[in-house]
Amino acid sequence: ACGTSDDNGDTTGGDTGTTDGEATEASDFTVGMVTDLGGIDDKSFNQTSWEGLVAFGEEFGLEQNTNYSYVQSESMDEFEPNLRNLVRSDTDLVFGIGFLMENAIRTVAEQNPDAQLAIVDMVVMNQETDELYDNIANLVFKEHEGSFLAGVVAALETESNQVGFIGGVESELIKKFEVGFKAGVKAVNPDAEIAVQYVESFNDQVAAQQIANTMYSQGTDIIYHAAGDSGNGLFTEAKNRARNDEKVWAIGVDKDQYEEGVYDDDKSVTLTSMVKRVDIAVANVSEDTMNGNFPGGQVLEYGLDDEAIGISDSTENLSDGVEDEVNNYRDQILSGDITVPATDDEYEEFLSGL
Amino acid sequence: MDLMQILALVVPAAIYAGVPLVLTGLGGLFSERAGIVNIGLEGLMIIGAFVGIVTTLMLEASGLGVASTWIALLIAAIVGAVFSLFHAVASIAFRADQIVSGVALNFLALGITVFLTRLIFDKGQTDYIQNRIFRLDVPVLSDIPLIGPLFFSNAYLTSYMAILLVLVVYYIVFYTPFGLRLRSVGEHPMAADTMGINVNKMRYIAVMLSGAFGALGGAVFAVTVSGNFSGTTIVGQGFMALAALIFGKWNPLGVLGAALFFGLAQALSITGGQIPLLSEVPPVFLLIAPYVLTIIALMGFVGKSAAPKASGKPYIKGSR
Amino acid sequence: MNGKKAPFGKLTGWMIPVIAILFGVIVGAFIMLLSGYNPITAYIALMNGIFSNTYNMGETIRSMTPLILAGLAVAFAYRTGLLNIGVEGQLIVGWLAAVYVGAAVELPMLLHLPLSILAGALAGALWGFVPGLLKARFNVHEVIVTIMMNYIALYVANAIIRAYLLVPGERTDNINSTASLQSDWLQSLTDYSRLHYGFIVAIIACIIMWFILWKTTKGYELRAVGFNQHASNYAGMNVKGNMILSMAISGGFAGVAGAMEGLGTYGYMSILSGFSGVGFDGIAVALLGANTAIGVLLSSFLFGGLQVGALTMQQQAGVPTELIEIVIALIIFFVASSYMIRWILNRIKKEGV
Amino acid sequence: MSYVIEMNQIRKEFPGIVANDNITLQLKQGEIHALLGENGAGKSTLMNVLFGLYQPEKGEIKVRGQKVKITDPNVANRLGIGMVHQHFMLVENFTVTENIILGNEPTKAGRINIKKAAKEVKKISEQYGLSVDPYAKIEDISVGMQQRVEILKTLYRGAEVLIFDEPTAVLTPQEIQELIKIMKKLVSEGKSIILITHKLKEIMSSCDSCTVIRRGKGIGTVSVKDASEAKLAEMMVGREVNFTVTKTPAEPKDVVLKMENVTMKSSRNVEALKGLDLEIRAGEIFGLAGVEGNGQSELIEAITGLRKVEKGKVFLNQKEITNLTPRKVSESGVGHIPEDRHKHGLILDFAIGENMVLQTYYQQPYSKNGILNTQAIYDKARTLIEDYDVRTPSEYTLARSLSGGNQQKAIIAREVDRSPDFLIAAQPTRGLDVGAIEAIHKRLIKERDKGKAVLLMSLELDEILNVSDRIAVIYDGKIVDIVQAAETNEKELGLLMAGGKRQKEGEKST
Ligand SMILES: Nc1ncnc2c1ncn2[C@@H]1O[C@H](COP(=O)(O)OP(=O)(O)OP(=O)(O)O)[C@@H](O)[C@H]1O
Ligand SMILES: Nc1ncnc2c1ncn2[C@@H]1O[C@H](COP(=O)(O)OP(=O)(O)OP(=O)(O)O)[C@@H](O)[C@H]1O
Ligand SMILES: [Mg+2]
Ligand SMILES: [Mg+2]
Repeated sequence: ACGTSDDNGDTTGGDTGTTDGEATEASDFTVGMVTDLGGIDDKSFNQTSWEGLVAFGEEFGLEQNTNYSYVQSESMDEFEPNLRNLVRSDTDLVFGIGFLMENAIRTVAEQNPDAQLAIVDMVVMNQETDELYDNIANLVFKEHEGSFLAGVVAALETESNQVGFIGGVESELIKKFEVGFKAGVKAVNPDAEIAVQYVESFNDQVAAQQIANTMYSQGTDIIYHAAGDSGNGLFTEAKNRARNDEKVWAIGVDKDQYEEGVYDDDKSVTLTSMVKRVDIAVANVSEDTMNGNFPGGQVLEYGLDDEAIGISDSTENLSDGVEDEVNNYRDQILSGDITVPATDDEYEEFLSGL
Repeated sequence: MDLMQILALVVPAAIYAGVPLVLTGLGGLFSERAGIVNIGLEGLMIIGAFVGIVTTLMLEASGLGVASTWIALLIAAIVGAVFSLFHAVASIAFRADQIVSGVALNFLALGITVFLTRLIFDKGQTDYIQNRIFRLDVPVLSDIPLIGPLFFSNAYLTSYMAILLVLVVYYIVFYTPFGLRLRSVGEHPMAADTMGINVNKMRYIAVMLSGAFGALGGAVFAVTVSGNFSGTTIVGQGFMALAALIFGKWNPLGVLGAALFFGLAQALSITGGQIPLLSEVPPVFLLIAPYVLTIIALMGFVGKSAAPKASGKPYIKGSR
Repeated sequence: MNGKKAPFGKLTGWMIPVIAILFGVIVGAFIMLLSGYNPITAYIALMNGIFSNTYNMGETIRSMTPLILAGLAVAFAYRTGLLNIGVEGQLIVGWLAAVYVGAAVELPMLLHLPLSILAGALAGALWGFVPGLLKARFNVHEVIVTIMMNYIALYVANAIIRAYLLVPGERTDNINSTASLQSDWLQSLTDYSRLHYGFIVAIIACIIMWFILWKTTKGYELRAVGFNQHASNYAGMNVKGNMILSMAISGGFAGVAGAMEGLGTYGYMSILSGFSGVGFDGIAVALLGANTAIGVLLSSFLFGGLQVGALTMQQQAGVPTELIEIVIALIIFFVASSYMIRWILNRIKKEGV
Repeated sequence: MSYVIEMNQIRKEFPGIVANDNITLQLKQGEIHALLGENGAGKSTLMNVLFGLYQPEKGEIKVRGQKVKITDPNVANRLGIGMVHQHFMLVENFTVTENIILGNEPTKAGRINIKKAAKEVKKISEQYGLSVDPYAKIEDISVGMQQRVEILKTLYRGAEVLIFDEPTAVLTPQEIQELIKIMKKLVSEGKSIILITHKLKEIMSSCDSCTVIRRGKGIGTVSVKDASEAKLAEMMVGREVNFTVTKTPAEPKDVVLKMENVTMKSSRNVEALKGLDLEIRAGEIFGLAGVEGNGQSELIEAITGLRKVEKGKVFLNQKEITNLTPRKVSESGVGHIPEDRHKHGLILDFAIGENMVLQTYYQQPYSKNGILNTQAIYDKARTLIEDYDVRTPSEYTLARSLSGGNQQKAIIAREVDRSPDFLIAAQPTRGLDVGAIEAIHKRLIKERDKGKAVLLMSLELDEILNVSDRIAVIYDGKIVDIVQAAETNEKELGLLMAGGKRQKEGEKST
């Protein structure tokens, strides 16, 4: 299992530890994932999850579609049948990708006590007993910690002292990005102004672009997004401006979005990206399960420490010294000197403690 | 923010968001003016977006650079015209219910494009194109006070193209023999027939034009806004274009006005979050503002509908 | 006498859809062949996905339920000469209202369940009433208003959930079991499909639609207004009132479709990131079913079956589900082009004789 | 003498019917040639064949001795054949000029040269005395003017042979006179004309020869000089026809309908009734004569509640019915055979049976507690179809597929059967053949004899004079005079309708 959960004592509740199942021969092991509406090429967590499964498969010489496969959901009401179909065809491990799968996975878990299920970005509780399910592994991330580092970068790089955040749909999860980012900015530069706006959609690029346009027009020079597909509107706007020689930046999310920011062939408006290595988590859990250590009933929280969260390796656009400063903050978080807020209330507290 | 700043933000954004609707709305205008209801505009936009992106990608790969996008727009229009034959043949030759055939067109467009995307790219969305149509400040004109920042800064060439096309279409529809015949076919096909006008031929041409314009609208959306294509690139814009057509009373200038109105309301609702006074308003009111405003505006236009009289009805020689 | 009907008479009535389906399937097979899939394997997988076991059948029926109601909504409005593109929005508000009543009220099931469904119907009816009223009062085209009302429904419902009803998971709380259409019995019968009692509601709705249109005086009026407003007015009918009523009833059906999602399939409502598509499918279902109750029932079986079966087709034969969308589009196209099919049938008949 | 047009042995079939069965028609240069036949005899079909809208199965067409194949209207135009259709072929929201040049537009640099076109239209219109405003929209001009536009369309294309399909059915007597003048003028300029009409008087007064067809078959061609109305009618119907309406003198009783100082605007928002007064009694047929557009349609709308009365009052049997809903008016005892049977009279896509209860569907026995009784509805329909001789395959047939005459009979059956105290018959015989007209007139008189009040509105003075007991003349929104039918004549009525005054002969109106 991934060590983090034990180290940080994050494993909440649950009366069980690791389910000690039988180890499976690699060639017999089957694992499947159900994407949410985005599909495996959403340039976001569905895609990285799938990359994790592919990496896992390749490492152990498994075959796609026989040993590992995915099913794309076309609409929300397909989550449950898709999960169930995988379970019914005796898949050893079934991932549900995205917090929207919560209810679907709960239902399937209740109906199939023997299934081995895992969900990304969500902790699924039994609503009557308030306990975790033995047959569900819960994979969550400390996005706020990574976002904090993105905030640090932004605060160090901004020339106008104005930065911005564009969220997809306002929710608990996206709030972690927003709050972590703001905390990072304020930690470095308490005077910086931070504009925040939600698109209210994960796939409305027009609106996102217009929001970015407004923010940039008002002097903001760096914008961080956690808006899924909508985020492409941010890159479009940033590139439009960069081509006209404006000095603006975008910060990517989930994976290294350097490519999305490329313009004039060799330049990119992507300052850095907050990466969330769902692939690592998915591959780890798959491997553990294959080895008979399905982490059912656990909350596996991935953070800075196991490199599942962090900022991207593309550092071309960072100024000198910024990397060092980021590492400095990372160490403070890891050592517990800084506790990164994840909710609005925690953020208020954090600000007053500055 | 002062008013000028707000306008400088909102007006270009309105044009930008409105232009795909303008083009597609013009497409709808051609076919409905000729008596063929076209609820398949959404599907035509989807086809256009898909072809626009895929062609650009292919041309880019062959090293054509910036020209790729413009050629892709042209090809999208041509493919759109051909694809619209589906609707044309069904509703003209096979006398299908035009609403049904339009709905089928929408389904088919989405199915085919996503299916092809999977075949070509082995995933649900295409790669991103490199040569989007980017914004520019028009030299000299953008320095004019007041007007410059509103209409000539941060502008897309495609926007000027769209406005030019509106004028061209207006001229064609109202001042040329082709336009007169087109309208006569939509108002009273039998009268047109007795005047020696080939009703079905006119209708085929009109539907194909609507395919070309509809697809062009979709392609412009793809190459200016989304940069790639997936099943969610076009979601509802075609229906908004249809609304613009009706709102604009089947008149090219009206379509332009209606589409810009939609764009403006939308831009305001987005920018509103950062305009001092409006930012106090709960976001949902800003979100629904474009739609509510449209409804209210329509209520102000009480009066008889200007829909072409024969639209929706197949023309069968000799019947009445 | 009537030169518009071919001499084939009754026979063509049911033959046309069957032939249309056949054509659609055949063209679909060609597309699969061209793109390197084996159509036979694919169609077998598709059939398996619909019929092979009780689970799949349960899922098919479940997915039919909202389609039937959405189809009825479109068909009902169409009968009075109105095109309701607003089913999507009416469904959303119906869903929200049903879930709200389902979660917030405590009552015995006998009252609670009907009350929750009624709440959905009323909310949908309200959403249909507005475009009806605007059409009648201000002559505003119902197509635009219904499109606009869709977006308004989406954003308002999300805002209401977020402001008042939110629980973790971006959704409302679960409804009370007294308002639930879910049934352990049906689920175990169908091997844990999500089949719920909603399909009974949908069938009752079909009967209601048929009854209203063909057996009641109101239905006579609604149909009359749909065909000829001037003559209806001359005959003393309240044209505007009937228009509004028709849109409200239509919206009511759509609202019940939403209630089925809320009380049956999910048991709650999520914040929606976009439209469900059921409303747009409803247009196709209605038109494919010739705007009759029985037609809507059958065509939603076709739709639901194909969509559920497509999942299995994707899993077993690797054919993307989009192919089924293409096949559905082709079927709609061929049904719409029934003139062509009639013509072909007549040719065959002439040759044969 | 040479023929401009020869149609020899033309055969045209429609699914299940032979519309033209070996019909021959020969048109001489410079003549007006009538084409006569009952409704559905095949006249329009034959002319549509000549105009290229239909292709005949058999037969040949010669134009000026040359055998030709007229494959579409363009070919007909090129051969100098123009047609004024039974139902106008005009685009309502186009201008007069646009309608005339459609398909043959003069251009300048790709743009329609509307000025030049309008000048040309003006020129032709003056040449033939067809005055029109080239820039007026069709929807804004009178029916007579619209017809002139139709004629101009053919002349603009240089037609030498003109086909008129029932041009007079929609015209006022004045307009008919004018049209006949125009036709004569055209002929004098060397054109040739085929005229379809049901009105024998028109044939007698304007035509040179007449071809009669019956049920798709040619009966023969006669020279009008040698024929009489009776003979033509007999040729057409196949039996002797009784023209004079036989009726006993009226026995008027109480006032049934009373209008007091009624003022109302028309659909174009101009004052159409200007303080109109009227009284109609039980047991009389009250004719309403007037030139179209003088308020007769509005008068009917005022009574039936179809349009709002601005000032004044309407009473039925002493009870006020001003501005009641159409439903309330109909329930108070008003029946209404509407002017436009397709727009108002029928729901064409309903079965004939359903149409038979259009006002009464909600009453017992057709419905009870909001539930329809289909059995009762169709039983009723069957009876009415039988009683009124509506020719239809069954009561389940859609109204759309009946011929105009039978549609009209169905409406009359429905309205008369309700036995209203007051029956409005607006243009009840428009476009119908003499046989059908005869039957309808008998019905109206029968109602009168039962003691009902009947208001007959018609543009045909013959009809008004023959059927009515008293005749009111409406002019400019007011009743200008009321005369006894037996004591007046066409000339006097024509004068009154044009706004003139009757010479005082002692007594004024009743
Ligand atoms: N488009 C058509 N399709 C099928 N049958 C037709 C069509 N048009 C006419 N008919 C048939 O041909 C016959 C002749 O019709 P036509 O219109 O020529 O009659 P008509 O003599 O002009 O009658 P009217 O005096 O009422 O105008 C009709 O009885 C009808 O049965
Ligand atoms: N498109 C058509 N299809 C079938 N039958 C037709 C068609 N058009 C006309 N008819 C038939 O033509 C016959 C009468 O022709 P027509 O329409 O000329 O009647 P009409 O008495 O002249 O009507 P109107 O009073 O409107 O002139 C009817 O039997 C009708 O069924
Ligand atoms: Mg005729
Ligand atoms: Mg006739």
